[in-house]
Amino acid sequence: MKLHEYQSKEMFSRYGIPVPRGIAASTREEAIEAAQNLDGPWVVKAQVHAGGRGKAGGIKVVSTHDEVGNAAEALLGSRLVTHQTGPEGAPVHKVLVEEATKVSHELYVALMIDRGFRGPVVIASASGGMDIEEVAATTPERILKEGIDPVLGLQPFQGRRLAYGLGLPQELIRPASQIALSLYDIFIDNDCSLLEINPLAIDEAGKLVALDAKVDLEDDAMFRHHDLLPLRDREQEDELEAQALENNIAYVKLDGYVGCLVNGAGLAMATMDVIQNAGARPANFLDVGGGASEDKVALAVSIMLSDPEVTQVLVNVFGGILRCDIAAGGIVKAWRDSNSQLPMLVRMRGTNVDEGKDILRGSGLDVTFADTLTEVSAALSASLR
Amino acid sequence: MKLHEYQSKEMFSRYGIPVPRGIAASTREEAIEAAQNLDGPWVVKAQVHAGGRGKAGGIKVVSTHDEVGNAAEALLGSRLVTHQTGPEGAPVHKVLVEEATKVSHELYVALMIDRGFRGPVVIASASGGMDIEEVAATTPERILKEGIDPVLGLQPFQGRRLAYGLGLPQELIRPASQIALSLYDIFIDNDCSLLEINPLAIDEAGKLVALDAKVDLEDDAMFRHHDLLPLRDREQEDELEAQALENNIAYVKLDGYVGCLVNGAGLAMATMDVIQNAGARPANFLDVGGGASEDKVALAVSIMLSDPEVTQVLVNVFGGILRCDIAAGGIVKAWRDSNSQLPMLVRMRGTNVDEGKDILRGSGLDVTFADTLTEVSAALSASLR
Amino acid sequence: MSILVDSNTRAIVQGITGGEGSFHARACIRYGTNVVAGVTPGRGGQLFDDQIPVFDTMNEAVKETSADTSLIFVPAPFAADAIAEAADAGISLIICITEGVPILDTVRVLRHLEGRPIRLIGPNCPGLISPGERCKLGIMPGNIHQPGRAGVVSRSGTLTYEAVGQLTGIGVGQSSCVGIGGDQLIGTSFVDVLEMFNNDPDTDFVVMIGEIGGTMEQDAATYIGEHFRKPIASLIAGATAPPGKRMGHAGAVITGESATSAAKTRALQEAGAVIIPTPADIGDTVQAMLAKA
Amino acid sequence: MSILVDSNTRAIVQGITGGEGSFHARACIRYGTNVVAGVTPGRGGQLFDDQIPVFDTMNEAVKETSADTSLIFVPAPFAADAIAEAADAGISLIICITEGVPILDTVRVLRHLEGRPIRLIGPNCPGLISPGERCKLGIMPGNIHQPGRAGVVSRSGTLTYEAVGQLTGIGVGQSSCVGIGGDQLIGTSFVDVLEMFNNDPDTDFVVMIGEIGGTMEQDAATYIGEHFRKPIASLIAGATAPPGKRMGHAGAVITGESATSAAKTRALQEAGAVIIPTPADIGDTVQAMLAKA
Repeated sequence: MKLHEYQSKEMFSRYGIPVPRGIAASTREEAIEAAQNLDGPWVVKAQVHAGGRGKAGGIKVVSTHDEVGNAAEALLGSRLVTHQTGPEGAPVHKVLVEEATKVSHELYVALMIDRGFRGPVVIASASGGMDIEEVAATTPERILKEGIDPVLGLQPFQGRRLAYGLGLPQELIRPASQIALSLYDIFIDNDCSLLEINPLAIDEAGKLVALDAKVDLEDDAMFRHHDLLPLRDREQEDELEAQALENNIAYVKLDGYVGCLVNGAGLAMATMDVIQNAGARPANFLDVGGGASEDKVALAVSIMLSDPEVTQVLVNVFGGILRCDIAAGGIVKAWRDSNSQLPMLVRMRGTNVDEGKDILRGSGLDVTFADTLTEVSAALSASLR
Repeated sequence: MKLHEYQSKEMFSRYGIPVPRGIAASTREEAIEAAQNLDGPWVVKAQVHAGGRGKAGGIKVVSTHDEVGNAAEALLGSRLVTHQTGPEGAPVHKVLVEEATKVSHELYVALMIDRGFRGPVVIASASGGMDIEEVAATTPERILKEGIDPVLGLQPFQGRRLAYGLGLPQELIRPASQIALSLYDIFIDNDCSLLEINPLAIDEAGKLVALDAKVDLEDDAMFRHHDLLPLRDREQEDELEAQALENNIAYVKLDGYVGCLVNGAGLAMATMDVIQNAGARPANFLDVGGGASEDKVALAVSIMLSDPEVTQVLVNVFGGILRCDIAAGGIVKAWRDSNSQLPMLVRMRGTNVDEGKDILRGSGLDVTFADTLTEVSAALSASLR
Repeated sequence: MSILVDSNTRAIVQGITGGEGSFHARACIRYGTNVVAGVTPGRGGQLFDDQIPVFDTMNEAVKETSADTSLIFVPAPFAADAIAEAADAGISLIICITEGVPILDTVRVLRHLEGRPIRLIGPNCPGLISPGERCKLGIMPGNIHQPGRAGVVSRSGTLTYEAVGQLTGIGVGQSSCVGIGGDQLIGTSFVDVLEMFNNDPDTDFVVMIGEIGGTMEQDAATYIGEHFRKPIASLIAGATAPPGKRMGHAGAVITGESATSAAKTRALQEAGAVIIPTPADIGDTVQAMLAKA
Repeated sequence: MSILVDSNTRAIVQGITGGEGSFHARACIRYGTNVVAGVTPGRGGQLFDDQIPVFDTMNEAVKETSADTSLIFVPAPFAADAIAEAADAGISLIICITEGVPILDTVRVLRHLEGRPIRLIGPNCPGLISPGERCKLGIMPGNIHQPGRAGVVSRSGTLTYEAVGQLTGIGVGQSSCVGIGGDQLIGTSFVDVLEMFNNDPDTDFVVMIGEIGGTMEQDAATYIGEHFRKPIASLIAGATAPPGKRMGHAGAVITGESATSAAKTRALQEAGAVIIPTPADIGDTVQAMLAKA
């Protein structure tokens, strides 16, 4: 679950990480009122769950109350398209009005789980404000990393080592170290999956301030953070993906046209690969999961069918925990509920495969069967001609 | 730093550990008012930093408001003498008025650092209400122990294992386990040195309730728990010991008459042993510490001299970090400030020993020198004749 | 013969009275696995299906049955506790099927186990099976397997079944099939399993099924290049997955160039693994590899 | 020869610019110890006493000086951090003089070091000295020591000086003297040091100074009875200490029968150690023991 910048900064602030003074606003009037309570010039920042807002026109620096109002008005209610959103963009329902910071230098700091280290790590770089992936690819020596032993938590010496490694002046060693320690506390207390400050600025007065703030919470741990649930902004999420997530279905919309329904994440990815190799394009990733009931399968199918780009469907079920007859029942139910006429290529194996095929055969739907992935591939290729 | 029962129970309550309803009172009137806000019968409990209150008459069960008042009045302002207080007793400035619990069974649970395990352990026993040292000595099989890996903290399975081990009925497994987990949270959050519930009762309704509560906080960690400092009750502490502690001097009053001033804890213990072996009795343990200044030595000496039982003094300084001349200067200063006429046996070795001896020799005080512990012993024996 | 488990394995099922736990415990028993006990707090003293004793704690269960292996089906919030309980009770092989374990729980429990002679498989894994030993400790359909000399190791569940299906389809049986799990952090890596297959006299060659996310396949490639002495065919799923999107598995997300299918495939190819071009070609590729060997 | 440190030891002083740190760093250097660097955050680039380079971090200090040992004088709230920093920088012998370290900090840092090839001495210890090697890493007065073949190990500071003073007084020099510290939890136990003395060809016999609190002396007694091959004389301080009162050292408190001086003395006697009856008799007892040996 992602937080907005303004929510992340509120959290940072509670943990003592310096952020610019700012107020979130939902209307032009609120934005102007916010500006009145802050010193100008101001930055008006679109609150969306996506990076790249600056280049996309989502961040505006203005110097009069009226300009704050205009900037807010222009952003609020619009959809911001950044390189991370896809062409449909993300809806802007809030802006963050902040006192503008005069920046003398930009750093990068983040906290995340590192697979190789098998635990949390702090990442920092003196190349702030840039795409960190790019920094890592082109100048990996500019990326500093501190692995954290969960027994001790992040230690002050590690914070200092990062601060010295970033080449900070002596008076910023302790504040920078303290920011890293606070990030770790936030990470642990709230079960985060990612914390990022990009950029962490040194302002003209030589103080550190988090100009941006990114907090991703781990979905798997939300059961112990009910207090954080109200921070969720569903409107930022793809509606189909969100609906799937709530029902424990893994669904990711892609830009192709072959809807696919699979049980198991690995097989679902493999199925997408088979579609692509056959010269077609998958419309989605969809893992209906192991212990799925007929209703859950039906829901998954209906989510898949809601995508207007889908022109044909591939079902690939390896019956194990999920029995083929259950899967078939769910599919038929969803097809009937949605009145779909789409053709369906079905490959079923495993538990109760015969019963499953019988149900589909008897359904009157436009079903073609394939026995192996090779046959699936051939059938898909044929359908393209 | 020790907490009173009522303070400990407030802390327990915040962490979800069930305690009887109760209110602390400082006067007869407050006690009666407390009783009016609680259901009777009531228990009136003297709040002192010492165990053994029951046998000492510090805990009274009463059934009318007037009796609550009488019990409170009798205790408040008195000094309660238990087997843990010494003959002078501990002053009672507060009583805890509680709803009396009808007990069907008494358990014991505690959390402490275990040297062998090199970490915190939970100790539990079905023999609650008894002296746990005695249980450990006579029926060690009745003591259950769970060592805690600080990486994980106390795990629910360990709580369950303790609960099953105590032979609790199924419906109490989870609540008992939860009490252990809460104790661990209290221990870690507040840097405790000991947590104890003795007894942890099963009441007539079959519910668990902490009838007594003991929280000892670790002095060395108080620097990060300023919020807990107001809970300190200095009147429960030996005044000299408290004064010493505040000045980083380790002082423990004993019941002999040879005051001793030593640098280093081990040497101070050894010096006490030498005194005893010579047939005399030490009046105190006193370690003036390593980096002591003249003023600190003087303060330590004045603390030692405040004890009216002291009839002679032994100084044993092995100069290292603490130079002998500094020690001598402090001793002379304290002697003069307190106008003491007591004779002093001095053994000095190490850094600046000659300067130190010169200072003492030139002071006009009643000083005898000894070079070795053997000579010290002989001189002490001689002084007894 | 096999790796990790065999016909002497004595297994406990943690969470045996739950929905998934009971279903799969039965399937394992039917397959031939020696399930000696179940553990569900509060159900101690009962018999599961009139035959398997259920205990309240792992300690008791291990003491009474001398079990050495545990299969965990408890819900995600309790999975780390279950793993720690198994470890503490003296279990040396812990297989955690549970999906959705909070990553910080996994961090802590992996640190807890560090340096101890305990192997954790998973979490979020299908488990493992040794067909020749009639020992299945997992959720895979037993009937698609057949005894043989292929080792299979995979990060996924159903895709492993697909792979096994294709192998069995061409008459290639399996020594052991291990699903190491789809989470970001897991107890046992590809390298760990490859080492075991390398040393197993009854495994002649290996099929390895990786996927996008992380760099575990690159570590495997390094190991294969330097130490692996047997033929190995490898498929990486997720060639068509877009960056930044989690493909079902918590660990299946492309966060940089090295996490892509292409990068992993390249590394494996350079290390000498035979590349399975598409998921449809698992059987054919293995057949060709064996023909050459 | 000696244990733990010798003339090749390359030492860093953490907290070298502080009051205690600078005082004792100078004393160690004067004694002959090879102090190659100091570390104080914010003082990097300076020279201590115009000769010893000071660094901001242990990493830099170790990289620049190839130090292997660290002596810690930082204030108690920062001691665990300093220990972890030394360990992380590759130091293999860490001596923490600092008194008053919160016990939970020690719990965590000991757990952090568990299973790693790093020895921690202390916290709250006087350090150690090997007179024949002119190497002193601690706060003991160097001039009371003389080179020789007695090993000394103790939980206390000044009482150790007393013991050493009596030994030197009768002409008995020391191979190494190790103060393991007075806290409840410490990195190195009596048994650890006794093992080293047992294996040190230049230590002929040992004087062990214990005190009330805990059962570490009983563990030592068990080790002595089963494995120790050299004469050993032992004193336990605190025979007159009352139960339940902390005698200065955090660890010197009688919490049960086994924590008493009598119980410890009995255990050591039964294990074959020569008992030093009172603190005045250390020299005499050792002399008698050597006469018999």
